[in-house]
Order: sequence, then C-alpha cells, then structure tokens
Amino acid sequence: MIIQKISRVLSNFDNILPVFAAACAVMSVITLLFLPFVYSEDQLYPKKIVAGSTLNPYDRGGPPFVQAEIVSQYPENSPSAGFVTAYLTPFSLFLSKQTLYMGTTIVAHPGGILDEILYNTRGLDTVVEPSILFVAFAIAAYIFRREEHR
Amino acid sequence: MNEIGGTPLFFLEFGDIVVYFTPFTLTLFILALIFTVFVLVSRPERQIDIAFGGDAFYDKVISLSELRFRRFMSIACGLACMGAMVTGDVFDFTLFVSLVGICNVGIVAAVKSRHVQNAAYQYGLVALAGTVPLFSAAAMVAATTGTLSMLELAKNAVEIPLAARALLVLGVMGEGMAPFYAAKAEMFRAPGAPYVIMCSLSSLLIFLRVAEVILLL
Amino acid sequence: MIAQLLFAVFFGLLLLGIHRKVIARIQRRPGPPVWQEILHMLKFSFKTTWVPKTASAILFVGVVLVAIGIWTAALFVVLSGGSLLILFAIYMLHKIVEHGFGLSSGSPYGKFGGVRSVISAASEIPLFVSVAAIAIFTHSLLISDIIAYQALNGPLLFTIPLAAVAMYVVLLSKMPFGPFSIVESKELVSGYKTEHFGLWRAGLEVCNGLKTYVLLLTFILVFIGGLPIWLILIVMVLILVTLSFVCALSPMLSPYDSVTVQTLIAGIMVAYVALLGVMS
Amino acid sequence: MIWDGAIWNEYSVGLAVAFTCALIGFAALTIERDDLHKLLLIDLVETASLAVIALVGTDLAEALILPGLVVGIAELLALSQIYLTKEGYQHNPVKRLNIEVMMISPAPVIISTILVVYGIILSGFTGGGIAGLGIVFFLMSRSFTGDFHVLEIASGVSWALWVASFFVFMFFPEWWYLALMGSAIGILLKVITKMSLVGAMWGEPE
Repeated sequence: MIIQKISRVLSNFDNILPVFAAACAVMSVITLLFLPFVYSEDQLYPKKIVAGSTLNPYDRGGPPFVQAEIVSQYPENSPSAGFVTAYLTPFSLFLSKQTLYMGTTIVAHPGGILDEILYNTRGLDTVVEPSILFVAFAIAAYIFRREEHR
Repeated sequence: MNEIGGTPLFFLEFGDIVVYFTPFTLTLFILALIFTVFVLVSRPERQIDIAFGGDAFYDKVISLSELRFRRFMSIACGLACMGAMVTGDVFDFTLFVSLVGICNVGIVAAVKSRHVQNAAYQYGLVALAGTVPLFSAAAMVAATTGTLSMLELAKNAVEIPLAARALLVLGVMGEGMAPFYAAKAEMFRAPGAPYVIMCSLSSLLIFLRVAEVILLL
Repeated sequence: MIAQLLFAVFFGLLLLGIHRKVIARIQRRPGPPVWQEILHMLKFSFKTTWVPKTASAILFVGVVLVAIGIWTAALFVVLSGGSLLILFAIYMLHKIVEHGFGLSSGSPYGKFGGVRSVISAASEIPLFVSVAAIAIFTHSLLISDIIAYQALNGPLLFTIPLAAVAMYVVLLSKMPFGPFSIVESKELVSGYKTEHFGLWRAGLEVCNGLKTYVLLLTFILVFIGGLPIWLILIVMVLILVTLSFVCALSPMLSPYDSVTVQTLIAGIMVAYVALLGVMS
Repeated sequence: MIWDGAIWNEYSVGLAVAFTCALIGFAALTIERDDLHKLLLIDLVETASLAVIALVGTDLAEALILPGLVVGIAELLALSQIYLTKEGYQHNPVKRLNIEVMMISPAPVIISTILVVYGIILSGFTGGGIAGLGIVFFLMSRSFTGDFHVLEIASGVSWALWVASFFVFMFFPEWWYLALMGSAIGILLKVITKMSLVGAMWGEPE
C-alpha cells in the first residue's frame, strides 16, 4: 500500500533532511513564482551613503556625544538612541582622521554605528544570539571533553 | 488589531522589541514555566529491566555529568521557549526558535549511543537548514512592510507576501522536527524523562505560537 | 463553576461509558454498564496510592495535576466564550501530558505509549487548519463571536464542511479503541497510563471525562452554534455514537501508518484552506 | 495577475537571485547522501539566507545579519563535533606548526601577543576575532593540554556580561556608556573563547 511505503520512508530519520530539503526547494520555487514583491520605502533605520566621509558607509552625522537622528519603531522606548552612534573612541577617531577606508574597522569598535542598533534598540536579539552561541559552544565542548576523558 | 489570542494584558518594552502577554501567549508561557520548574526540581526516573527467567533485574546507570548537561540544556530550552512565546518581534521570534532547535539537538546529543548521536546529527542538520527559510521569512517581512513588530504588522496596513508566511512555517517545522522522529532513537530509553519532555514540549509550543503569528500577520 | 466542573466530569465519564457500551453492542457483546467509567474513577479514588520507586517522583505526581489543571482551564475558556486558539493550545499540550505520564514512570510500556503520543502530533495539524478556515469566515476566534456569527449566518458545518470533518477526525483520534489510538494499544499493556494507579489514576480518569466533554462541547459550539443545554447534551451523545461506530468498525493502524494517514489528512486540509483563503 | 501592477524593482531581482541559489543548494541537499557533504552544503545554503537578509538594505539588515551569521556558525560548530563523535573519528594528533627554529623560540609568543593586544584595542567583534586568532596561533604552535573549564567559564562570563549590559541599556539608559563598554568586552571575550576552542580542538601535539 502506498501509505505503508510513505511511512517507511518517513519513519527513517536518515531521510528527514532530504524530505525537508525537498520541501524547502519547492518553497523556493513557490517564492520565485510569487515575485516580484513591493519593497516598502518606509524602512526603519534607513542608511544613507555620505560621499567622502571617512566613516562611510556608516556615517550618521553629528558630532560626538550629541544625539543623532535614528528612525526606530518606538522612539519613546529608547530615549538614549543615537548617543552611541555619535560617539567614537579616541582610537577610532584617530583612525577615521587618517584614512578614508577604515569605515568597516571602526564598526568593530565600541561606538560604531552598528552597535547602536545591536546594543540598544534591538538589544533582545543580541541577547538571544550569544545565548545560541553559548549553547552550541556548550554542546561542542561537552561532547569533545567526554571523548577526551574516555 | 484583530484579536487572535485575546487582548494584550500588558507590555514589556525592550527598545524596539516589545514583549507582550495576551491570554494565549500567557497560557503558553505559564506552561513552559511549569515544565521548566519540573525540570529544575525533579530527579530523573530509574529504569529497571527484569532479567529473563528470574527475579533478578538490571538497573540502568547514566553518568551524573550527562544528566547534569541534559538538565542544563532542558532549562535553556525552557527559557528559549518562554522567550519565543511572548516576544512581539518577528526576527526575535525566529532567533528564539533557532535557540529551541539547537537546545533540542543538545538534549538528544548528550546521550551516549552511536545511534542517538546519528539521530542528533540528522536533527541538527534539519535545524540548521530550517534557519534558512526562517531568517529569509523575517527579512522578507521587514523589506516588504518596513517593520518587524508584530503589533504594527497586526494593524494590517501592508499586505505581507504569502510566501513569507509559508517560509516562516516551514522554518519552524524544521526547528521543531526532532521529537517527531524520537521513537526511532534510543534517547527515550535513556533515563531523564523531564528532559525529554522539554524537547517535545518546546516543539509543540513553538508550533502553537507560529500558528498565532501567522494568523496575526 | 464548581457545579459545572463536576457535571462535566461525570457527564464526560458517562459519555465514555456509552462509547464502550455501543462498541460492545456492535461487536455483539453485552458490554459493561454505561456508568462503568464513573465507577472506575470512584474505585481508584479509594485505592492505596504511592509513587513507584523507579519513577521521577515530582513529574509523576505533577503531571496529574497539570492534566486536571489544563482541562479545567479549557472548560473555563469554552464556557466564558474565550479564544478558540487557547483551547486548541491546551488540546495540543495534552500530548505533553500523555508523554509525561508515560515517561515519568520508568516503565518501558508507559514510555512507548508516551513516545507514540508525541510522534502522532501530526494529528493536531488539521485542528489549526480548521481554526484558520473558521478565522477566514468569522474574523475572530473568540468562541462567543463564533456563536454570534452562526446565529446570524447559519451553522459553520454547512459553510465549511471539510473543516468540520477535520475536527471530527481529531475527535476520533482522541477516542479510545479507535483507528488512531496507538497510544493505548494492547501490546503496550495500558499505554501511557500503565504505571499510574490509585489516586493518580483517578485523576487521569477525571481528566479523560473532562476532555471528552470539552471537546464535544467545542465541536458543537463551533460548528453548530449555541443551543439550549439539553439539546447540546443530546447532540453530544449522537456525535459520540457515530464516533463509536467508526471505532468499532475500523481496525487500529500500525503506529507509523497512523501518523502517515494523519499527515495526509493534514496536507489535504492545508490545501483546502489555502484554496478557501485564495477564494475569499 | 502576478506580472501586472508590481514592477521588477532591484529588491525583487535580488530575491530572485538569492532564491535561485537557495533552490540549487536545496536540490543538491535532496540527493546528497554523505553526511559530511550535507553539512557543507547546508553551510552553503545559509549564505543565500544571509543574502536575503542583506537585501533589506538598511542598517537593520546589518543588525539582523550578525545574529543570522552567528547562529549558522554556532550550529556548525556543534554539529561538526557531533559528526566527529558519531563517526568515531579518533582525535588525530596534528603535527604542530613547525615554524620554530630553536626549541624555545619566542617568535610565536610575540606574534600571538601582538595579535591579542591589537584585538583588545580593536575590541568588539573584529577585535575578538583577531585576538582569538592570536590564541589559536599560540595553541597550534605550543603544546596545550586543553583545560576547557577555563574556556567555559570565560564564555559564561562573557555571556553574563552581555546580558547585564543589555539590562543596563534598557533600564538605566543614562549609563549607556558603561553598558556599551560592558557589551563590547563581552563580545570580545565571547569571540576569543570560541576561537580558542576551535584552536584547541584543531589538534594537540602528541
């Protein structure tokens, strides 16, 4: 019977990835068929390229320690939004004055543009994200260590 | 907003991510909490097999470190579940769901048997593949509507592509796959009932929540 | 509230008794008296009770309390006209309760009953599909709103018959002795409830009675509409008898086949609702 | 009905490309049988999802890519370890980097110290990466008896630090500077520990 054949395939967990991948592939095709989508122009945290800025493409304008304009969903929930954006550590300030091409490096410093969204307005995301990393790390370390002790 | 899970009782703001409790999400949250407390306080059961042809019995022994690790994973899983139940942000929800996925893999992977490890690996692969539709869906919601907040999306100002919703469901199915193949794995024969329950509880909870999210959007 | 709760428990147990009686008569057996399940519950309440040495004690006891708690909450939701989604969430979480019953005892039979309960989680997907179908028409999931909608536009049973069939299949999968009741098939002794005895088993019986009552009540309220209470009880018995006929006349499927059949039904329902959604 | 009305904007073209890539990847996954290749292919498919996120094209996209990327990497780390165990691969002693001219040469120490110090100055994600690279380099060139307790504790501390600074941000926004530095140090520690774990797993000298 066809049902028995299907259940034989489904009951083997070696087959779940192929089945799931097939579903994903079908879904990709369906998504392609639904194209094009309308891109909403009214986006949060819009990005503008300031030509000639040393902080390109992360320049948001504004001198250090002054609040910069940020389009966030609920501005009333993050009163300090924009402070971090406008702040550069002395070292990053130095770097930004030296060269045009260090924008991406500056992002890695505390005080980079990206950090604003990461730490403040979407902070819960980044709490979950290190948690995922922490759990994955714990799994790997536990299994690795158990093998070591054997 | 259309009231799928009831009127929100209260909000908790974390910047742009607003956590809200409706009667529906609160029910699920409390259940996740109850079972997490069970995991925390209950001791695993012991299994006894009677030897054939006599009254003697074998007692299955599992190392303490394994049980501790699985308890840790189950608690992490419970916390992730609670987060996924109440978060009001689509991307945050997908992140919590992938945390649930990796915790499920962790609960299974700790069992020391080649067969179980094999199962855990396959679940892990599906969970990893599941992040693709999951994150794609969230990103498509953000791009087509300009927001990720469920409260804003529930106002139905802009239509979300059907494909994005379907991708979200597919992703959650991938992350919550593990328990449904569990019967094949030896993991259920290893002691540690509270931990295994967390595995299936989390899957069911995220399914329930994604049903609400889909109806809400 | 307390009176209604007690009534629900006893009437639910009576329904299960009728179920057994009807099946027995179809199979040309005399069968137990219809109040047999109530007697069971009372009998277990006064039996010696302890916790097995192998069990995970807190879970073993806690899960009984959770079971009664969630179905009491479910009854409350239905009576107060709350959200259908909460009700179905509780319904799905009943799987976890079965799982908990089975796993906490340490007995391999209970364990496999619990495992089977979890792998058949696909049986719940039609539930969500019927919820989605209802939401398309009523634009609300509050049971009170659904009843109000039906008072205006006639029973949903005729508007979306396939969704009603899906929910009927879900009811069927929860009935004992049915084609999908792999969780308590005889090779597993009593399935997930093998090791729960005494007061714990009485709690489980209470939960079963409540569950049957709540599910049938929901089916009637959602697909037929608000009726006077005596009519609801009669319709409940009628639906139960049809369920008993199905249970008595169909063989139990093997575990994975049961899952596959349920998954296929779920797939068909998803397609149906997608069609409904596109058309509306 | 699909074609009229909506215009093929840049976003839709981008999505078409990304989903075509994903489709190819998933199609490969359906027929692939080898477990290791499956893992590699999934990592490839993940890239397509990052592309879909990037198509949002705002600063939000960047804030979303980082978690997306981290989730992929983290699960890859856990899964590859499970793979090693399940296949029963023994811990093959890898010959350490043979760059030392004399037995006790300070060169690797100096190089890794420079990397670590530079990483700490950079701080944040990139900083953690560079400092971690320094430690990996050190571990690979030195004998190392993996003391995982220390690494696990450091990882836990960094995680706690991050969560603590998050709460400072949310509830005491006037102390944002403290929170910022806390989370920057947290992410630094986090990335360093992960890199060192990778370095330690890579191989121990016999």
